[in-house]
Amino acid sequence: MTNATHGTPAVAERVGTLDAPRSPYVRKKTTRGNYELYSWVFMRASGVVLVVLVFGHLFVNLMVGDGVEAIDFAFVGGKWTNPFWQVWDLLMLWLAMIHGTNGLRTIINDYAERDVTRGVLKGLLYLAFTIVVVLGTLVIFTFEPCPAGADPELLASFCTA
Amino acid sequence: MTAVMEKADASTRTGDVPSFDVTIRVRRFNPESAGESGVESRWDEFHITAYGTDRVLDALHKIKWEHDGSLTFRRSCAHGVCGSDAMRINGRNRLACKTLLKDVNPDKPITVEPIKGLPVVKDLVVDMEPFFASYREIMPFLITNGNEPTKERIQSAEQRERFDDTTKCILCAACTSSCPVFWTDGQYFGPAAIVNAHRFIFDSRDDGAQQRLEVLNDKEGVWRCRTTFNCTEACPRGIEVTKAIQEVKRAMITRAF
Amino acid sequence: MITHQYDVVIVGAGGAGMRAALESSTEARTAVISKLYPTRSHTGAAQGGMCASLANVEEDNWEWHTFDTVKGGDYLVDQDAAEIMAKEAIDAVFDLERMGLPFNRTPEGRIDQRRFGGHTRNHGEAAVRRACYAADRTGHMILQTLYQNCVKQDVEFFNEFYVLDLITDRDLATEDVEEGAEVNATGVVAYDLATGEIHVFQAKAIVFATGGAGKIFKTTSNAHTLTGDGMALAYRRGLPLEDMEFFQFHPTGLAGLGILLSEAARGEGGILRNAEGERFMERYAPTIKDLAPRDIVARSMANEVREGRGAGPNKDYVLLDLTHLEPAHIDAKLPDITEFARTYLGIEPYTEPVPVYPTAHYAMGGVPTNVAGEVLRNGHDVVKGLYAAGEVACVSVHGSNRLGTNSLLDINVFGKRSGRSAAAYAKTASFIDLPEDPATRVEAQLTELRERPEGERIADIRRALQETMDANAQVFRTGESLNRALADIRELRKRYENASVQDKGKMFNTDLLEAVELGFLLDIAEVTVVGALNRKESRGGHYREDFPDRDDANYMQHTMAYRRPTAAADEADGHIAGYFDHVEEFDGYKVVLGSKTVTQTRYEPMERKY
Amino acid sequence: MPTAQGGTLYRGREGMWSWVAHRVTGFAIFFFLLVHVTDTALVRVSPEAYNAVIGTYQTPLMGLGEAGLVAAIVFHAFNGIRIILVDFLAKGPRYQRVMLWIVLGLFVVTMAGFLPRHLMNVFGGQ
Ligand SMILES: Cc1cc2nc3c(=O)[nH]c(=O)nc-3n(C[C@H](O)[C@H](O)[C@H](O)COP(=O)(O)OP(=O)(O)OC[C@H]3O[C@@H](n4cnc5c(N)ncnc54)[C@H](O)[C@@H]3O)c2cc1C
Ligand code: HEM
Ligand code: SF4
Ligand code: F3S
Ligand code: FES
Repeated sequence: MTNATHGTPAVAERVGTLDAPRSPYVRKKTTRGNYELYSWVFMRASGVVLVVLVFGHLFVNLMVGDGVEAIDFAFVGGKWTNPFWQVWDLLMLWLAMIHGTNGLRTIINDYAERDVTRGVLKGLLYLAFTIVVVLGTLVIFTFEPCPAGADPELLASFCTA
Repeated sequence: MTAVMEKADASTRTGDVPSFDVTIRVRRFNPESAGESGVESRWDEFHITAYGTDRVLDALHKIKWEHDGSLTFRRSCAHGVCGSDAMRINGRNRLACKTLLKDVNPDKPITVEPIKGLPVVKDLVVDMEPFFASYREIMPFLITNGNEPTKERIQSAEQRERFDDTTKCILCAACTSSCPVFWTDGQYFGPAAIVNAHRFIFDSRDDGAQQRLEVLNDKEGVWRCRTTFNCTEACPRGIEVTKAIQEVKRAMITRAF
Repeated sequence: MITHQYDVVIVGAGGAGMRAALESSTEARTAVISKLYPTRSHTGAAQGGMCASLANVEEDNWEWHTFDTVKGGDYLVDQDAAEIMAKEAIDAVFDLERMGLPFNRTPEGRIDQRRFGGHTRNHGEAAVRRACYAADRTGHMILQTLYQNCVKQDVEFFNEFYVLDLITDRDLATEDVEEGAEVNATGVVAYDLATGEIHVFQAKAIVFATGGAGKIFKTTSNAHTLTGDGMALAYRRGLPLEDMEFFQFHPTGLAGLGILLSEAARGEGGILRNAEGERFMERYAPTIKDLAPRDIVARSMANEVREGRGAGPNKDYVLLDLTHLEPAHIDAKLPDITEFARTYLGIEPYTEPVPVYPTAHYAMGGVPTNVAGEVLRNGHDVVKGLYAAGEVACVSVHGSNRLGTNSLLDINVFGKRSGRSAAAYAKTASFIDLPEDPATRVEAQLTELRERPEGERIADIRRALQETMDANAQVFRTGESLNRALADIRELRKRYENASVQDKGKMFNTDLLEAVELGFLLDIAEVTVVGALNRKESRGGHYREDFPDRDDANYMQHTMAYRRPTAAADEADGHIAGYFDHVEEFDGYKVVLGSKTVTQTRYEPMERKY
Repeated sequence: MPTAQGGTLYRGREGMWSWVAHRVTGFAIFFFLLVHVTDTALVRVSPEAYNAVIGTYQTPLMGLGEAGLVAAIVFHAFNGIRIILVDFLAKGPRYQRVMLWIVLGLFVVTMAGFLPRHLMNVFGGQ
């Protein structure tokens, strides 16, 4: 029915090597339990809340008034004297960090196949998480809007009172 | 019998089946041709003449039967019901026997590669064992408590409809091997296993839902799905795979809370 | 060479093989060897239904079912077997339901049933709803359900292993084994596709369930892998094949492609029309019209085309009209087959009639067995430890024409029976030593094929075979056309001896296996044609234009075809059971045709009218 | 990721690419967050230090970076909502593609509202 135009392939080019065929299959271990379930639910719940928090944050910081131009020590100081913004930023910090860390954990699980690599990367991730969350929390709570001896020019207007 | 293709335009009314030339690029891999740097795979190009109703499988057969007998692929039914010939055609997973050449733009070379994520055995043939192992793990059979009825179990048409979609699965692996998560470390159960679990979890006659949900609650279970929808796009049976996965996820959440 | 030992070895993992495995694996150590992954078997392609007189939707009983089966098979059916099948059908369906098969349901939640060709109420009064179904995926669901239960029972599978030889303790092919003498099946030789390794399986009982042989024809609904392996293996080892001339041509294959559109399309109200739009079946079968048995419908269609009323540019097909059915109804009951029309022909069945033409579908004949599934080596002696079930076998429940839905039933009823018999036999029997070198024949065959440096392509020979079969041994046959086919086949046999394969590798060498399969096809095509030549009458699926009538006086007999070396054959002529005839010697052997009596119990042969 | 050893890129559709984008943006936001919290922490050190660092945010280069970040957050957030809807609405999976177009629409609208103002602040002043 068809006309053979070629007896051998016209073009043959080489590409990379492949895995050994019939590699034995083992699912490494069964790890049942609700951990992944909770983490999945958390990603969604925190996502919803984060939308409000992050957009609110961005809006106030970048859109109201002079936008990014207006951000300076005074601006931040002014915000954190208000417990409302304190709670807001704290919540945002925690949720975003847990959400992001958990997201990165997933990514590491996907692409780092060797147990050692996985361990190292996750160790670094959790370390970064701890440092950032602790630091951020401390800053929000121990923040001193009108530090003594600072140039009053740089401080929020209420400091001069 | 002559091949028949009735087309609306008058030019083909004569009964001549229009033919066209097409180039097929096939990814080859011969496990027995070890070179200096191990076993290599390569691209081969073949030029063949095809007809209007020819499928990619026909093209592969033409290559095997008229050009190069060593081209290796699986196939059986040739009409999309046995699930033998899932492969990657122009970058997407499809069944070769269900993909008409004229539908995949025969003006350009058509690339054909093995499905991803499973070890390649030879040319387009991959080792299906990991795939079936996952399938077996989800207990793909009816589990019932209590006494067997003497006749059939009663099930309403609505209850039957509930899981109809996932009964269509032919275990072709097009979905699992299209899943970016499955490609990563191959540990994910994969959409096909979940589809087959779904088929029983939502069968009103089955009492094993809890056990299956437990299995799929695994770290490598449903939660690894990132809703990329590649599986749904790839499924030759038109199963709404991602939807089935979501339903299983929701069943687990309802169970946990 | 690797050797295994199992109580029971089942060859083939289609419906029949897995149904047998479910029975035997609980009783005896069982291995299932299959050249395909089980779920790839062609049982999965079956669409329409599996019938049983459940009487869920209207009055019905197994006697009517028996009658329909006997009449549908044009009285060449062994009525004891048909009766068993019709009776056990009911449990076979319930068994499957209890295993989890998702049948379609009635409003009351029972298994729904629909009409199918040839199934009637009260001995032919009107069509009856007897086919249990799951949309148009009944075979798919059966295959999946059986596989699922095999997984549940932890059945041992050897997938992508090709069985290439049967081992018996006496070689029937060359020895002249007297009637009544004991012959035992002792094992099989298989080829592992992935590695190219030969495996020998020693077994107390062996069940053949290798399915059909549709690939002897070009236009067929059968899978590429249905190459009649089991039949050919038995035949080569000297066992007879029964009724091979009866091959069913299904009326509604997609024109040009052969892909099947289930009879359910007509069961649900579809109508066949010729180019003039006429519902021509009204002329051929006034009572049940489009739902007449397949042989009649297929012939009527071929006749319409022959007389110039075919549709399409070449006037070479007829039309299956579903356009008067509600799209929602089509979607609910016939989703897959309408999808085939769309995918492969670009036809929208809601609005356009679908081009159809008969397609080679089902081998009524096969390895002769009794109702326990035991394989016969002549009219009455069984081969101990050898069983067969499914399309490979011929219990003769289908006679000269199988009714739709009776095959899915056959594989379940007789699959179960042969699995049980095999396990029971294995419990009492002991292993029989294999010959020194059980794999020599297979090794020699493979080495020869692989090492023949160059020669003709396997595919060319196969294509020529399929073309001559389509042209000369299809719906209409004559002595002349059949002789032409036989001559062609013999010439192709010669060519086959010089063919070579291109792939010389060990791993996954499908080229080599296709060559082996072609050998099987040539054998099966030859017996089919020889049987058809010998049967100078028309009955069921076998229609001789030169002998258009049924001839009960001479041919109310099963054909038993044996292949014998010429010398043995000449001697055998005298005492082969119910000697019919033999065909000319060819290449050192003859096909000798014997006969076997048709078992008749309740129903006297009558003229077959619908 | 959608490349394989030597094979061609998998031609996934909207679903796959939106996931790639979601992952990349999530990843980027996370690292920005690390930096952002650290620099904000400088408010504890001294107003001068903080203002010095925050001052760099006001350079055009950083301004562009910031725009990119906002874009990342906006996409990630809207697409996150889409994912949640896909997860919890029965019809979600069927409309995932439509929802992605809505996400992109909202993204464009939001960015259109934000960018001119932001860029004006970055480049416009003084
Ligand atoms: C398209 C189509 C539709 C049909 N619809 C219906 C219907 O609606 N109702 C009905 O009753 N019947 C129907 N039939 C007929 C019915 O489906 C078949 O006759 C039946 O399924 C055959 O089952 P089986 O188990 O004998 O063989 P199969 O299912 O064909 O299985 C054969 C098995 O044998 C194995 N095998 C073959 N050769 C070898 C070898 N050399 N070594 C090892 N293993 C081997 C294969 O791997 C396979 O597992 C239909 C048939 C077709 C083709
Ligand atoms: C603004 C609102 C946000 C919403 C609505 C949101 C939503 C989501 C959702 C639903 C997921 C889960 C995706 C999945 O399972 O496929 C996710 C993943 C992720 N998110 Fe967020 N997110 C938001 C903010 C953030 C922030 C601020 C960060 C960074 C700290 C972040 C980092 C990530 C990461 C790294 C992932 C993992 C991506 C992956 O696995 O592919 N997200 N997000
Ligand atoms: S769900 Fe679809 S793609 Fe996946 S294995 Fe089943 S049939 Fe194939
Ligand atoms: S492709 Fe994979 S990520 Fe989920 S939606 Fe499908 S399983
Ligand atoms: S060959 Fe059976 S699905 Fe393609």
